[in-house]
Order: sequence, then C-alpha cells, then structure tokens
Amino acid sequence: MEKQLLRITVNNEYHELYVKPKRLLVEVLRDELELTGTKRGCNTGACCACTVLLNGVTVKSCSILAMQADGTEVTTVEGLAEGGKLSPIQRSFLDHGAYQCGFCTSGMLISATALINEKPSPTKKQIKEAIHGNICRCTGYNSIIRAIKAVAEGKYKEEE
Amino acid sequence: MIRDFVYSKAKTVKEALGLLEEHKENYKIICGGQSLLILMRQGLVAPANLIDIKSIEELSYINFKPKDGLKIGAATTHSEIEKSSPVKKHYPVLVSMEKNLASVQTRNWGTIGGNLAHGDPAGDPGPVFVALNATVKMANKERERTIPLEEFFIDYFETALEDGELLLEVQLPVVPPRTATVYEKFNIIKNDQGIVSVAVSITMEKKGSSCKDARIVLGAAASIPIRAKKAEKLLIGQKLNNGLLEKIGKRASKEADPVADIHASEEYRRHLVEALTKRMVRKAWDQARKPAR
Amino acid sequence: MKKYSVINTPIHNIDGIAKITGRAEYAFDIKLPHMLYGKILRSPYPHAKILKINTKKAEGLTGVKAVVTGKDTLGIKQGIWRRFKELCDEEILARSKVRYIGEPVAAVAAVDEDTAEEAMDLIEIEYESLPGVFEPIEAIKEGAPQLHEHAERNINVTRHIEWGDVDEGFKKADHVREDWFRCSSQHHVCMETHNAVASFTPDKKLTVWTSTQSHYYIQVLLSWVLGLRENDVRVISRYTGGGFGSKFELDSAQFCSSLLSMKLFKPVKIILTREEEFMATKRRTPMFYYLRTGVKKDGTFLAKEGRVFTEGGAYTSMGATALYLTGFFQAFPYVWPSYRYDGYRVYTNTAPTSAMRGFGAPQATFCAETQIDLIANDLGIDPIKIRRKNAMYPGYEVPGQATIQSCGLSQCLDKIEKWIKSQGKLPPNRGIGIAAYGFMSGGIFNWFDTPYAFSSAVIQVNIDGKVDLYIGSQDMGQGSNTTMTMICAEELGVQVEDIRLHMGDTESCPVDLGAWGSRETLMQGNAVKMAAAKAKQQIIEYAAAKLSPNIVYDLDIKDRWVHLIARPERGLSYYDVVKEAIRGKDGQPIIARGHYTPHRKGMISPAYSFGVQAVDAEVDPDTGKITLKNCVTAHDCGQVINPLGVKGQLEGAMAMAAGYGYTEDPSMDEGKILNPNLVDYKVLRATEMPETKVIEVETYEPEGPFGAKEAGEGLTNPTAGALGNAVFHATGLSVKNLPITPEKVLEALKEKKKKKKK
Amino acid sequence: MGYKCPSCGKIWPDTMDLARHVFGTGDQAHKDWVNSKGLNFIELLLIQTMEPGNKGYKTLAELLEKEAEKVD
Repeated sequence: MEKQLLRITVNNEYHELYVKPKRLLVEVLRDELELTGTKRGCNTGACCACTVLLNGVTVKSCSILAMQADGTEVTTVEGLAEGGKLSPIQRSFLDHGAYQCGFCTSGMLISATALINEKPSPTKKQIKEAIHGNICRCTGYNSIIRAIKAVAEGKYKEEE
Repeated sequence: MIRDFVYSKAKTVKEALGLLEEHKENYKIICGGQSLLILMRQGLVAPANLIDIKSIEELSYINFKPKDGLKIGAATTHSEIEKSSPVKKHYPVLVSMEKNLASVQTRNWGTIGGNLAHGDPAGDPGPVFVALNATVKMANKERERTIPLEEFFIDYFETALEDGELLLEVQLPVVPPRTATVYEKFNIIKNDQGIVSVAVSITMEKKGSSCKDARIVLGAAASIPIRAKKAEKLLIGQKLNNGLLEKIGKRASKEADPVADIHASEEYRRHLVEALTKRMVRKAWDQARKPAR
Repeated sequence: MKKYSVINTPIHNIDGIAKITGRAEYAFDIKLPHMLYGKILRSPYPHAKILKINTKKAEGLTGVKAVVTGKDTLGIKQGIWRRFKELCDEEILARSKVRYIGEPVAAVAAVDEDTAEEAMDLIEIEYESLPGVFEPIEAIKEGAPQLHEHAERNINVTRHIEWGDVDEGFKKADHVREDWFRCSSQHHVCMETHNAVASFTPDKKLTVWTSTQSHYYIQVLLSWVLGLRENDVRVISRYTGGGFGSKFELDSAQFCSSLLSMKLFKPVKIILTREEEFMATKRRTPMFYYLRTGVKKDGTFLAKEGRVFTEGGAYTSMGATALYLTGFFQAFPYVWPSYRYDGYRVYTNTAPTSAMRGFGAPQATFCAETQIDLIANDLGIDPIKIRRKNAMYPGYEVPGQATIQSCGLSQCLDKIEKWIKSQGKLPPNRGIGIAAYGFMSGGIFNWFDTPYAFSSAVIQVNIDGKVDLYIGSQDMGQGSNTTMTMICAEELGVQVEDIRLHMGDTESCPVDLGAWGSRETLMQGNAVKMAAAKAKQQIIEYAAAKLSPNIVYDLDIKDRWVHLIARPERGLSYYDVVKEAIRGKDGQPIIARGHYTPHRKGMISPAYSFGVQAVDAEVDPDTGKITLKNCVTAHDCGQVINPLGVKGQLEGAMAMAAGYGYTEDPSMDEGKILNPNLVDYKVLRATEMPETKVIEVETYEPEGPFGAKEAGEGLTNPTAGALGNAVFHATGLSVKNLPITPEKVLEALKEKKKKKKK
Repeated sequence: MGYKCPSCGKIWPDTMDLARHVFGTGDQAHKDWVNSKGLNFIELLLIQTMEPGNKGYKTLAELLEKEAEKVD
C-alpha cells in the first residue's frame, strides 16, 4: 500500500513524512520520530500509557491513525520540560513519588497536564476521573492524585 | 495486525457519500475509530477501503432550538456533548451519561455517530437517546431519511444503515414539561461499559399526580437496547407505590433477554435489570414531580 | 547531631528525572541498527503431541529471515530450581509435546512485526490432540491424563511442615472449625510486557537487553540452554517496567530472540503482546485450601492443620517455593503450639503458576484471616483481641523454621484498634474488616544453586570524592536504586548526590540474586553497607594520621566531615582527605567490596515484617457491589530508609491486593483464558481507590542494614482477607471463594434470606 | 538411638519423624522405596490429605518400624 504524506507538528517541531495509512499515531511517534517516552501497554485501547496531547486535548495515540492526525499539533512527554526546565506537574510528581516503574508515567503526566490546563483547581474527584483511563500497576494512584492536587493548590507556581 | 487498506479522507458530506458509492460493499467508515481500530488490530475487520469522515466540519455541531429541540452532528465528540451548555440546560442526563462513558481520552476523540453506528448493545448513548425519543438522520447519494433510533438498532453490532449510507445527525425532540429522564449502568470499575444499564423517562400528568408517559430502556440486556414496554404500561396512568414499583421491576426483568458472559450470568443480569429499573423509575418519578426550575 | 543524615528522609527516586521526562530507555524502547523483529507461534491446544512442523512456506515469505522450532534448540529442560533435576521440566520451545494453550512451538524473525505475524499463519503444524486436565483435584486422580512421564498422578512437588502435637492440640480444643477455601489466580499486569532484544556477534558473544528482575538469573539460564559460556552472555536491564514476580525466570522473548539472533548474527527484538502476557506468562498460583483449627474458649490457638492442592499448570517454574511459603505463612503471624501442613503442587494443562507478589502468602493470609474472624464470631470474641492474644512477639521461635527478632505486631494491633474506635458507629451495609500479616525479607534457600554470595557490592571513591557504587540488584520500580544509594551515602558519611550508581548490567555489576522475595533492602543493603564501611575505614586511616590526636579518638564521617567522634568540631573535609588519600595510595582510587549471604537463619528468611490492615467497605444489598471506603495499615518494616518509597510501596501493594480480593477474575475454560485483555480483566483504576492511611511502627531489625527489613511485598497479603472480613461484618456472610464478586455476594445474601425464612 | 532412612540414610529420632521426612522429601528415590514395599506412595499422600487423623503417616511409620535400620 503506497505511503501518504503526513504533516504533523510534534513538541513544536514541524515534520513532513510519508507513512502507510494503517500506521497508528503512536507508531509514528515512537518508530519514525523516535519519541519513545510515549509507551504502549495494551492492544485494546484500555491502558492509556500512549496518551498524548492532540490540539490540546488528551487522546490515545494507539487508537488514532497517524493520517487522522495530519495537520495537528501533538505534545508528548518529551515536550513537557522546556529548555531543561521541568513543568510544575513534573516537579510535583518528583516530590510526591508519583511514579515507580515509570512505564505509565508519560501518559499519566500528559493526562494531569491536560486537566490542570482545563481546570486549574480540580477537586479530588475530578482528578480521579481525569486519570481514570490511565492504568498504573505500581503506585495505587494516591501519590499521583496528591501530586496533581499539590499543583492545583498552587504549590508549584512558576517562579524559581 | 492491521491489514493494509486504501485510505481516503472526506472533507464534505457530498464527498463522503461519493466515496461510499464508489467503494460499495468494500469499505468501512472511520470517525473517532475508538472501537473500529481495536477490531482492525485484532484482524476481525479488514476493509479494503477506509473512509475517514472525522474532519468533516459540517458534521460537527450541537444546535438547540426551543421549538424543535436538539440536533447533534454525527462527528460531534462525546466531550463536546458533555460540555455543551444547551445540553447541560435542557438534557442534563446526557451530561452525566457522557461523564461516565469510558476514559477522557476516548471521549475526546470518539464521536456520537461512531458510537451509535457501532451498534454495541452495551453502549451508553443508545438507551439514553431512546429514552429521550431520539431520531437519526441518514443519507446516501440519492436520498435522506430519518427514523426513530429504536428502529436503528437491528442486532448485535448491526444497524439500519444500508450500504452506501452515512449517519448524519441525532435529533432529540423538545422534552415535554414535568418530564425527568435518568440513567444508570452497573459496572465493577467506574466508566466501564455497563454489565446492565437502564434509562427511564417519566412524564407526569398536569396535576402531577399520575404518570402520563413512561419509557423504560434496557442496555446490555438483549442484542440491542430494548424498551420494556409491558413495564411501561404498568406505570402509565398510575401513581407510583412500592407494590407497583416491585411489579415494574419484575416485569422489566422478564422482558429482558440477556445472555451469560464472563462478567455475569443470565440470572444475575436479570436481577440487575430488576434492581436498576426499580431505582431509576423511583428516581425519575421523584424528579418529574418536582416543580420545574 | 541528628541520628541519620540521609536515612529516613524522603528522597527523590534517583531515576526520577529520567522517568518523568520520557528519557528512561526500557528494553521495550531499544532499537539497534539492522534490527529484526520476532514473533512467537503458540500452541492452540492445552495438551497435544506435535507430529510435524513445516516452516517452508513461512521461510519463503518476503521479509522473513529465519524460523526456529524445538529442533533448533539443545532440547534442554530448564528450570530455576537448578538443584533439583526433576523440577527442571520446561523446554520453552516444545519439541514433542505441548502442555498448555500458549506454549511456544516456533519463532519467526522478519524485517518488521507485521511480516513476522503474517509468517506465523504460514507455519503448518500437525498436532495430535490429547485429553487435558485443568483442576488439581481432577489431575491427581487415578487415570487422569498424565502431563509428564516422571510425575505419577501429576504430582509435581509435595511439602510437609509440622511442629508440636497437632492431634493432642485438637483433643484439648473447646472449639474446632473446618473450612474450605478457593483462592483464584491473578496476573501481574506489568505495564511493560515481557520483551527482549538479543544480539549475537561472530565472536560468539550474546548481549540481551531485557525487562527482568534478575539479570544474573537470566544470564545463567540463557548460557545453560544455549550452550554458551556464562560470561559470554551479557544481560542488560537498566529500567524494568514492573515485575511483581513475573520477570525472574527465563521467558520466551529472551529465549527465542537469542535463538534467532544466534542463527542470523543480527539483533532480534521480541515484545510480547498483552494477550500473550495473559495467555502464556506465569501467574499467581490458584489454591484449594482445607483448614482445620482448634482453639480454647478464650480464643487461645491450640492446633491448626492446613492441606492444600495448588494448580501448578504445565511446569514447575517458581511454584515449588510458593507451595512452601503458603504453608509457612499459613501459621503467620501467630503463635501456634502445634501446626501441620501438607501441600501438593499438581500439574495441569494450564499456563504455569508461579511467583507473584506475596508468593503464596496472600492465599494463606486470606484463608487464615477469614477463618480467624469466623472463629472469633463463633466464640463472641473481638477480632482484635483474638489476634492480640495469639500474636507473635520478639524472640519467638517458630519451631524448626525461624526465629523472630524484631516484631511490632502488637503495636500495629493497638494502632488499628484505635483507628477503628475513632470511626464510631458505621452506617448500614458498611463494615470494617482487619487482617494481620507478616512477610520475609529475602529467602535463605539456594535452590538456584549459585556459588556466589547472595548479594555483593563494589565501591570506588574517586579523586573528586564522587563514589561509584556497583550493585547487582534490580530496580523494577520498587526503588531499590534509591535505597542502595541512600544506604551507601549514610554509611560513608556523604550525600546522595555524591554517589553514582551502576546497575542492571552483568558485565559491570557484581552478582546479586535479583529483586524477588523482598530481598534487596536487607541483603543487597547489607552488602552495600559493608562495602561502604570498608571504604570509610580506608579514608579514616589517612585522616587519623593527619589529625594526629594526642589521645586516640574514634573517627567517623558524617555530611562529608571527617571528625573525631568525641570532638566533632575537630575534623577535615571529606573531599580533602579523599584527595590526599588517593595521592598517598600512589594514585590508586579507594576500592572496597561488600557481600551478604544469610547463615544459620532458619529455613525461610533472616527477618520478617509485620502489620495489620483495616479495610472499610460498603456493600450494595440490591446488587452485591462492593465499594472500598478506607484502607488503613499499621506496619512494621524496621527502620524506614526512604519514607517516600515505603508509602508508595504500601499503597501500590494495597491496590493490587484489593484487585485480587474483588475485581481481578481470570476466567478459564478448558485451559483457555477468556479475558486476556485489560478491558475484560479488571485492575483497579484511580476511581476505585479508597482513602489510604499508613501508620509506621518503627522497630529495629538487628539483621537488617540500619535496622531495616521488608516493606511492600508483604502488604499484598492482608487486603483480600481484610476486604472479605469487611463484607462479613457488613452483611454477616463470608465468601470463601476469591475473587469476591458482586454476583457471589448477592448469591450469599439470597442464601441468607432463604435461611431466615426457614 | 534413631532410625535410618532406607532411601537416603538420614537419621531420625523416631519412625514418625522418619515417615514425615520420607513424605516431605518425596523424590523418586523415596517414592520408589515406599512403592517397593507394597504401599502406594501417592495413595498414602491422598489419605493423609483428604482424611483427618494423620493416617498416611501412621501407616508409613508402622512400615518403617519394621523396615528401617535402628542406629545408636
């Protein structure tokens, strides 16, 4: 099957590449653009380890054809820290030990980032609902919830 | 593994219908693809042509008119419905239904049209829209037609959509006064598909004393979302009391036609239909009796 | 001066930055030049003879580079119980017979995954299907289909534990209770599925990047089955995306990718799909439990008899250990004057059952703690009181098995009792259940037959004071890298940022048996502490000469300050001393080794953690649905090293164990798993998590580094039992068959109603 | 004073302990010895597990009383 032109901006970098129509967005991100921070944990769209921001909202990059993302702007975990400066969510994840094996962490960070962008001060219930799709087998989620809550409470305002 | 296919992205409905016509019998339509891509990855679906309607802007809208009600374009995402203010105001049950549908990620990309066209009896929108008396608009290259959503569902993963036909719009009539519509699904993990789900819509008589009209819709309790019409009849024209509520629950569970799977036995599903029907009828009744805000 | 400057301060996981920026490179992410992709063809039959395999067509497909089958192997029956030949019974690539659905029969390497997958459909295999047997009770019966020639009646391993006079104990008992339990299986569900990238080069050296809990085990097992020299096999595992017991045996990805690479002299990568993970990797051992227990009127335990049949699946794997540990922990954490245990592991035509977090103890604890609440109820005794009355205590000896040194169980019971009281009267359909537990801090047994010390560490102090720490232990998320760094920094008297850690590579790291059985903190920790102490000694010797105190004071290092203990203000900068010391050593860096192997520590472990957990749950009487409200745990893990790590471990264990208790239900039919995906197999999500509270009860474990012992694995033991007891107190009925699904609860509620009517 | 395991030679204070050792070990050698004496090792195991009263061990202990070599 002949490849088609995909124009996509990932972490503020514009790319033009040719991909087979059957390629999933996550495959293009990991294999073509070598952004392996985005993980895959299942084949049934059930674990959300592959979560990325697409035009500002969270999506499962394993459940979107790359061609469907033509002309969009994507942010992956590699795009969260700018110029080596960690984002508030990232710093809070560090302080609260909100990760263990780290394999679900990229998707979790993206979900958390999207939530804070949309609702700067979510309730605990809203936090749980926002990361409901992201499976973490290590932490039991509560440290992640604490980390997001801390950001919501303004503990990581951009200053230092 | 996903088999290769020819991919074409339609920008307008006209273009899409043209492509459907061209590839008759040998295509699949993808919108959000949240269900379709899983089937394709498992090799259960392997179309020669994939027609992408996700980016057809004229299919993505939510319009409300006080006279003729709500119209939702087929390519509207679940999140857009969940966050729409007219929906919040006039059809609040849709908001709670959407909030409990799968993950945020799925709702952000998955569409209402795709969900209904998938024809999964365990889907959430089906029962609720049927309870709200929804109709759906479809078109092929020649003509347009509109049918009640109830008649849209044919069997497991089978709908009334004909070859070459595209789902365009879901339409909801204006909600009559003194009406309440409620929905609940039973699951073990929040936002999973319901092991059983029940939507109930009740309209009270003017005096607010007895039931004027009722719709009881069961999800995951048969091969399609079904109305428990006998149970509805028990309620219409009556005042609700515990004795009647018991009868309605029992009747609904008789009308259900569930199958056993790894998540629940047939008996347990019938029990759940009874329990949830009772809960939802009670809830809708109490809400419908409250004077409108 | 503060007792510790590093220990017991919440420290960022030292892998944190890499993990939160997406830079951490897992074997899953490895991509090498000219790398090929492999897929494994698995048996669709639970029990069958392999008559013929034809790979011609597959090999003919464009893009396919090689196909291997059992014929291409040395046909070695491998196993992790190397000391016992009979228990090494798994070939990984079956040659003549398959014994479970999902057993590997062939592997393909191709230019990409899709081509490899297509090729699998072209491999023609002729099977002769044999009758299968799927339940241990059936498999042990006369005339049942036999899986292995050597295993009469399919009995794989038997275990017997006994002390005291059990028969006498039952005679003396005022109350005797018999109960039967059924403990289900459970899947590890590591977010990173099993995978490996193998690269064999013409110099006959094999390098394998993989996701493992023990690179040493994988190195040894691979060299054995491939006929290579042990140290010509290099295993690298910098990051591991979860283990939980599923990743310290040789797996099909590691074996098949190596085999293919040896044939092609090119790197081959194999990633197991989530479905393969469910269908064909190891899992928690299902158990049929019979318990007979005798107690006095006042609740004093007298005698206990436990008999167990475990569903072994097709091969031994780590199941033999689970069979022993479930027997031992069945008597935990209480004083039993007499106890008798007989366990039988039976081969069945199902995927092998093995180690999973808790290693047989969660099953034991569920049965034991459920029965204790039933007994307390029979006798009208408070659940806390009956447990306190019989609780283990420091210095207690488990006859012939173990000596308990540190033990904070009674304090844990006090804390939980206090919390329960603080909750006041609960609303209807709510209940609080408790369960007490304990667990080991690493096993003393050496069935793997390693000639090495169980744990080793090497330290090199460089001219700038930076310390290179080489350890063999594996971090799979539990945070041992951070723990070891902290132990090293504390002992040496420097800070965490002075340490540069080297791990996850058999080429540069000393041997450690790996991250299983909660061994790292105590065993690797002791080795690190010893190495650090030796290095410190060398530094202090130079300082002593330099400070030349008129009277000899003892010296120590703390916060990079080398000083006289009696006069802390008199001292030198650690950095200066190190510089001069190395110059003085003719430019040789300061190097020290440490090692640990438990000696004369009984049959099980050098040290044991203890705890009590309370689960507060609500039951919906209309549907039987369980909702978790609160989960409070008081636990004794000795001296806490990293509070941040401990808390994460406890919450994570609770979530996994709660799943075992009520949501995770692997449905099997004739050896086939019916829900091999994360949609139908239900792990807890954030929305199901209750409020969690952790109460530290600090004790000092003399055998552990700085008094530390196990934390995190033992916490998988109590939750199912506590949850079951919560349901019991909310509804008056106890479900003895895991998982406690709404349907089972509802059934029980109906039974209860019927009884009432009668 | 003790009893010597006829299979591996390990010494035990009494025949009951020796019986437990034979079961506990349960390898081919020990199985074979029991079976060679006209008892069925696995039958004894099943009796021991399925029925209360420690029957399996008692039966084996009686056999060992006769067969096992006494040592001082």
